[in-house]
Amino acid sequence: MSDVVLRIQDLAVTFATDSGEVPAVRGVDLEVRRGRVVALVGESGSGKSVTSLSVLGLLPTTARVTGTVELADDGALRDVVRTPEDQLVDLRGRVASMVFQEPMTALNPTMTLGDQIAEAVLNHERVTRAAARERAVELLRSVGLPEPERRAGQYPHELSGGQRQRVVIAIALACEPHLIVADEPTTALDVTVQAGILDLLRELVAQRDTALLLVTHNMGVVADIADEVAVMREGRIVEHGAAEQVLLAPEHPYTRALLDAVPAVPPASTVVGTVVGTVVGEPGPGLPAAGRAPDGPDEREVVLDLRGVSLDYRVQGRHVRAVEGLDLTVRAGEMLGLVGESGSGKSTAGRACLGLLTPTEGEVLLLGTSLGRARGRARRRLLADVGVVFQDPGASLDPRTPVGESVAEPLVIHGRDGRRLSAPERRARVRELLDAVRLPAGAERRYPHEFSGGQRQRIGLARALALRPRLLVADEPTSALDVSVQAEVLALLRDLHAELGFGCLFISHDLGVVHELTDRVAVLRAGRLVESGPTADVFAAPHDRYTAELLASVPTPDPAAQRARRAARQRLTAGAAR
Amino acid sequence: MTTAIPAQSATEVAVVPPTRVARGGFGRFLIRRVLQALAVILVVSVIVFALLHALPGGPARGVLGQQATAEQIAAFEAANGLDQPVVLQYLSFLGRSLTGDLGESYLLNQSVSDAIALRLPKTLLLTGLSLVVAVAIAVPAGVYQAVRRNRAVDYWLSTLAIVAYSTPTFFLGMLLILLLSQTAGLFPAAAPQGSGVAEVLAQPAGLVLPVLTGAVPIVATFSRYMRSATLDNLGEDYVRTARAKGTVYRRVVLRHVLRNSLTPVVAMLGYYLPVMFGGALVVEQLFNYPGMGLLFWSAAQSSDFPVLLGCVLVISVATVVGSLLADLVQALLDPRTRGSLR
Amino acid sequence: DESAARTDVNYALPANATPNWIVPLGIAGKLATHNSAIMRTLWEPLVAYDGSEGEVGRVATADLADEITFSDDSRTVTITLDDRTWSDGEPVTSADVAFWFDLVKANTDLWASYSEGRMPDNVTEVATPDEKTVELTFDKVYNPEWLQASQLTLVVPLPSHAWAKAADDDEPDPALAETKDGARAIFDYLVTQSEDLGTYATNPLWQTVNGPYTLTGFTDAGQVELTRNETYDGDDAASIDTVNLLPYTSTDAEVNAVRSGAVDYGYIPTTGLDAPEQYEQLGYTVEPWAGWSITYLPYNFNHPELGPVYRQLYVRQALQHLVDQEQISEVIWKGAALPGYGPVPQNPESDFLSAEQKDNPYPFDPEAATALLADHGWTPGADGVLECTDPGEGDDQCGKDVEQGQKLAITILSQSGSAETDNMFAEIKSTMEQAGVGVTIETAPLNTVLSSIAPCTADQPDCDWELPFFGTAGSWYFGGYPSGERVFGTGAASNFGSYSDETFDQLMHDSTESTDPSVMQEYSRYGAENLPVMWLPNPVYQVSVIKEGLEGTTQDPLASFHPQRWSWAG
Amino acid sequence: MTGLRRFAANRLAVVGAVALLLLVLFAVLGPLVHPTEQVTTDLGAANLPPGADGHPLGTDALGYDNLGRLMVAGRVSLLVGVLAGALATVVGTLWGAVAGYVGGVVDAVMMRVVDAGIAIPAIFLLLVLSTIVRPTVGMMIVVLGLVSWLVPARLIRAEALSVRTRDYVVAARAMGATHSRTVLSHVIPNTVGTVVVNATFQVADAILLVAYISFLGMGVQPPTTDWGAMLNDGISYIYQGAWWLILPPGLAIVIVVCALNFVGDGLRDVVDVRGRAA
Ligand SMILES: Nc1ncnc2c1ncn2[C@@H]1O[C@H](COP(=O)(O)OP(=O)(O)OP(=O)(O)O)[C@@H](O)[C@H]1O
Ligand SMILES: Nc1ncnc2c1ncn2[C@@H]1O[C@H](COP(=O)(O)OP(=O)(O)OP(=O)(O)O)[C@@H](O)[C@H]1O
Ligand SMILES: [Mg+2]
Ligand SMILES: [Mg+2]
Ligand code: NI
Repeated sequence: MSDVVLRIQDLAVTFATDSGEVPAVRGVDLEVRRGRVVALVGESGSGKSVTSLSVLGLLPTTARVTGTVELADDGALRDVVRTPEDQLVDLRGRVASMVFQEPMTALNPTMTLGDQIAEAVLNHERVTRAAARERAVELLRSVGLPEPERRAGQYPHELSGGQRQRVVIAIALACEPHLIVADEPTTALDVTVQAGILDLLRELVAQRDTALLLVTHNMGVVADIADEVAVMREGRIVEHGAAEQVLLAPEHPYTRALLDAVPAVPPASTVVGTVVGTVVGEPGPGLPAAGRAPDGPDEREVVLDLRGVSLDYRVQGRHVRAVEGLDLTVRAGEMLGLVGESGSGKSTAGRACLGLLTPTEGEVLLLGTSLGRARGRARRRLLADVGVVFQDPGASLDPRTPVGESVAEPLVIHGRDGRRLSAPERRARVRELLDAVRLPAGAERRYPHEFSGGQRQRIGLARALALRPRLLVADEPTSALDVSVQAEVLALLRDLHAELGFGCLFISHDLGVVHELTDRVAVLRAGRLVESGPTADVFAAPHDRYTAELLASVPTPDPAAQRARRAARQRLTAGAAR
Repeated sequence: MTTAIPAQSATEVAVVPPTRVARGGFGRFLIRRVLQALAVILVVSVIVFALLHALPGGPARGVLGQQATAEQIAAFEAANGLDQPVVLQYLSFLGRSLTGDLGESYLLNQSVSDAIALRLPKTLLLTGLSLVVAVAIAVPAGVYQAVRRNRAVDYWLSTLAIVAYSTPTFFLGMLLILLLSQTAGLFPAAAPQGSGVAEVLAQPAGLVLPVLTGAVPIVATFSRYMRSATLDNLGEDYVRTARAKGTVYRRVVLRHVLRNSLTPVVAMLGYYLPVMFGGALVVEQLFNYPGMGLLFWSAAQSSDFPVLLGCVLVISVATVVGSLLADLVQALLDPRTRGSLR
Repeated sequence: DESAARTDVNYALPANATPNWIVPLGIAGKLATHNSAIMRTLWEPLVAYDGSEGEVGRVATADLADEITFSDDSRTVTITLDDRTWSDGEPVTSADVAFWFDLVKANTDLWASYSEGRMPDNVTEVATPDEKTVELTFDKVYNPEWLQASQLTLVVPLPSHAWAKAADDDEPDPALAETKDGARAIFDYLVTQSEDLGTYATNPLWQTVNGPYTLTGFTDAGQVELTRNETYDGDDAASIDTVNLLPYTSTDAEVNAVRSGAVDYGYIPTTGLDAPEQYEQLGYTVEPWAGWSITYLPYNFNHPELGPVYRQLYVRQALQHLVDQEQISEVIWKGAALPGYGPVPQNPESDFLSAEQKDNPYPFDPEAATALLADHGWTPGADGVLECTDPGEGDDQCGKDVEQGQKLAITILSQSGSAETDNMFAEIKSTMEQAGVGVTIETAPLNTVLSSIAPCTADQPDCDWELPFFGTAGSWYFGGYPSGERVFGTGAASNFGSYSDETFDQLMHDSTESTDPSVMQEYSRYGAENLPVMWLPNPVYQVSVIKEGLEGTTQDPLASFHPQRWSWAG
Repeated sequence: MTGLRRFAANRLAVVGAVALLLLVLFAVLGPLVHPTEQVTTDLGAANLPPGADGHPLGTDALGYDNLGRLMVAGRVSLLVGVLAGALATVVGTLWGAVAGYVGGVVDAVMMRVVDAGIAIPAIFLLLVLSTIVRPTVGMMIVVLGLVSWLVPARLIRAEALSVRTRDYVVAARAMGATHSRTVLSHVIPNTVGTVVVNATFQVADAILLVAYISFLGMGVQPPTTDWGAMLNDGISYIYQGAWWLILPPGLAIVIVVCALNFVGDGLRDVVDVRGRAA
């Protein structure tokens, strides 16, 4: 018996849409063998998801599929493309199963977890309901959920994202399939949670000798787990080989470009600084001051100063604290990175700096003036010196306004140097800005939906810079972008920063990006500042275990280095457990 | 995407989905929702009070009737403090309404609350039956359409639903009477008479046409809600998960999608209540069914204001309470809120 | 034949006529014919006067009086009673008659049939020489026919032995009624009980009857069930066991019921007269039910602006010339209304009708109308509506009190709910506007119309109505003797438009006191020529459909129904 | 795809638009092609069957040509429908946009008012109102508009609430834009789609409501008429097989309401495309 569990040959998928046929996959060949982990990487839209969906015959009805996708079933190879739906049902879950990206929505909200897992068992095995439920509990235990009996009776909303993803994996494992297809199983999760899920997948695959086809765009994840890598581009596989080889010695220029765009990850430190615990506030006493002027006090103007800021949200009449006693300063020309897990309050803090939220306690000083005390015109004048870039480049531009007008909006609101601009002046300035972010002529008359994600983010940047702000608040400006696009945008940001010298609050959960870009970093956890200081110092020698864990959880695209990091992280968590 | 299939209809737009229970916990949700309902009832009472004052001759004539003499009116105004400031008048009106004193019908020799109490059950019976029939048709139809979306069946059913929606109830009722009663002689054209629900139920044949007429517009509306709710759910990720574990499509639809699509539609029913009462008015008039709609209609024919305003008040309160209940039921059906009850 | 086996009849009450009164002492707003028809099946009147036998006259079988003897000087009348018992076995006595007089005399402010100087004011003494004899003495000499048809018919002997109390738990005491306070308390008690619709079929008060039926069912929706009175010992016994009176809120609903066979005796819209076959095929006979009535539009002679205009006879003549009664009757009412030109009902013809009224002094003639108005100083204004351009009292001028620039634009306030009525006024509006008379038509429910047209004077605030219409089923039904003192007499309660004419008053006065038919004819002529109101076609009470086999359904021109006469053939 | 092409791709929407256009032409220009007397009655020519005497659809009880009557009735139905719909849309949009944008207590109070209005069935309110005011065409427009603005208000408010939290609105606020600027240049333009789509449904519903009022006998006064009133007048002829008095106005109502619904659905397709990648 051959140990091939999946063989894709000359797969092509085309979608019928309003605007005609859209080719998504244009001839893919791929083999996955028992016990192997094959990673499918590539940029957004390259056809990774379509390929993975075709393995289980789950493509929408608008897809036209040619070629063969064969799954090994008891020695025989069954071609999914030509198998009718009623027989496919028998293959799904038993021969091959699937894990999807969004753990928050992948589970039926009105069905207990136990039932959802048991259903997978009952779909393929003649067992009693009770037996199936027992199996469900077993499975929950095996994916590392504590108290599996209790969990089985719970509903998805009672679990965290990482826990839900574990349940989804349990469902995928229910009938011990030969192959698990996982489409970006960790992308929606925090790095620390991601690391846990990857560990789980690695163990399960090893234990059960199951094959794993892992779709991802994260080279670090690949290095962490994959045996083989297939690189996709525009519907084709451009390079395929052993992970070490592809990652360390890529042959195809596209692969090289991809890898180059990955920001360098800070080294993982297993050593937690001398003080184990939290250090709140400004850099610790024993550390040198941050920034370009390591020697002597920093004389640059403070553009943003948060003093003991606490922020509350009103949820159903109750106050929920999102940020607690936060102190931050950003000086002119400085880039401060704000990192932390999802929900730690990064964006909330950013909103306070923009005057969108009023602190419950403490004060926000913009250019030395309290934002809270400024009213009306004075407040707006203050805000004229702040630019903002949001995460979702699509959502932050008014879909009904041509981008030229969007970029010109700050000019219309504030004028320039205290006077209104005439229309031609404004047009000239818009052109200048669009040139600066390298957008082609004529772009100003087009609408946001006519641009790509990266282009839109550059438009957002142009708008943020229209008034030559002294402070730029950027909330995850690149996290929705592909690595290569991200690299472009970051490079642009760096250039503009160097040229214009604004202070920048750079919010991100990507430690690599923060590491590359920022001068100083502040680490948030559950709304509290746990650590801050010069980026290099903090990353090299974190004082707080949380920071260290965060750092160790970031996968690096070098397989050997990644193994080392993993070990370091495991030591850390083990230490924490002790 | 461009298909000839209308994704939603006028009626769908007409109703904005009910508030979702936020994570604040069920208790809070309950309190907030009840307070909200009370506020709405308060506003309704203000509107009714305003209408009472807008009557030619003011509330005195409205309550005493057109035949009242000037002396009677003066006496009434003095007795009921109509010479007092409007706010005080409103408060006493509110107090009276709260104790169930909606005034006297001058046509029926009955207190308005008695008149309504006698007829409301029958209207509830008629609307209830129409609703049951309608839901029994609309839910499967909507699900079926969603599963067969963009096929010919879907197309025709959707078109049919719009046509049904666009046909005035009275026109539809007339056509039904003409076809099923007069021409085919299958069912009587008049609804069962009688004072009690039991008597009405004893003549089921007479209920067929009124129930059918009342049900058609509900089917038209709710099959479309159901279709779009099902479509939304079919697009959810959990459906993909269920399919990926090898669940038969039929079961995916019936076990997973149906339930999740049904809950919002159930809540929508609450918001649809006023429309159903409006429909009942026409149906009762057409089939001479002795319910609240007919009471209202004859009161309008004879300017029996106490009855008119009493009906408006009662129906509005019923509607508010109905949508409150629908919201609560929906919240209870949803494990996401039920969880916070524990 | 299935009808042979039947012992019940379903009778459709007029649209929107929900029975809401039971005690045979009418108060305002409760006088509807269907209410009194139901009462009459439960309590026989002292003198029955109706058209149940084809022509309007006394129906001795249906009343409690045996002999009615007027004294030679016509001042007193002696009535002997039939030998009858109440349903509880007690005899019907002269005390029961006196009881009625006691109650009504003490409550003239509430009793709705009251008209000053008439019953009971005109009765100076009620004597009861024995159990079965009543002697009434009048304040002056009256036309006995009028007395019998319009006054004695109002008297309904009531069961004093059961009703003479002021609270549920009281022991009945006929003596109580003899004091004014007592009579008021009893009246008040009976009225309160009668207001409680829910107890009609159960309240013991209403179980004490002497008529051919008892009331055994009454739903809140107004559906009434009458059951044959087993203890009835009069000459008018019922043949049908159960009579169901069904209320309908619209003609359409009623017609649907007729067509499905749920109604044995119902009605159809006048349009049905176009094709009676369709009902005949369903086993019905179609019979228009003509009423002993007249139909008209009162002019409000006291309207602040138009009152002076309406007071001009030539204006009323011109307007009357513009009403095409023949066409309206024939086309719009499909023959279910007959032209009426004066104050005496024209159908069936009677001795009371004058040749002048019969010949229509003001036939449809727009040119005559235009000429009349033009001759009196009315010329069309910019908007085509006539304006008075020659005020003054001369023969060729607008007339007394009509001001320069006054427009001839009238407003008709019509009762809503009838297609025929709507169409009639649409037609009148159209013809009048062609002649330069502006017409606005407003509609309102009948109740609203009736309650907004109280007789008034120009300086009163609510006197701005002009021409109200409440005659979709006839404006005024006569009790028998068609004298018009209650409608046209100066100051009469139902003389809404405040018409006042000495000659006419005198004629009406004479007609109630004299037995000479020429007096009525003179009255008929004068009313036709002087137009106290605008005469309109007189619609039938309804177009009835009656199941074949249902007999004894002679339709009473007084618009009452007498189920005790009905029977199934075979 | 452009909006027009997207609309054109929805076949029913095109059918609806064409039907609507034809009906409007029929009502507005029809009398030029088929001139009839619609003010003065002619009892001599009443109740004629179709085809008689140059009356393609016969005449009614007053001798009005039925086809011509259908045209003038259409003018009233359409006029009242469109104006009442427009009034409801304007009032509702303003109310909803203010409530949604301002939020907080203002929103809560404003929305309770809307909830209360919605809880009172429109027909009930209309019947009460029509016993108070005289039903002229103008009055009808105002009254219908005033009972129909609630639904658009809710919709626009929901829309405004969500638009308010979009990043581009947040960005504008962060830039220091004033409230009025934010509402006028971002919030309202981004709810326009909903407004326009809803307006078509609003008109359709208003036309239905006009018909209901007339059916319940509280409509406009003759010789003015609308399709609902014609239908109501025709009902008594239902058993005489006088289909020409019943079906034409009945179908006219059904067709115009359907057409508006179809057009609304088509517009929704057009509106939806914005903001989405082409
Ligand atoms: N249902 C569909 N209809 C039409 N086009 C589709 C459909 N699904 C995918 N496509 C197109 O197919 C191409 C490949 O999409 P696919 O989802 O496989 O990309 P991906 O590599 O998974 O990207 P990402 O990293 O963003 O998930 C894209 O151009 C996409 O627009
Ligand atoms: N509008 C809101 N209303 C109520 N709570 C909110 C709101 N926005 C955020 N929160 C809560 O405040 C906390 C901090 O959220 P915030 O968005 O600042 O996190 P974050 O660090 O930016 O996370 P992410 O990396 O996921 O963007 C979270 O617990 C979140 O649930
Ligand atoms: Mg993908
Ligand atoms: Mg965030
Ligand atoms: Ni397209």
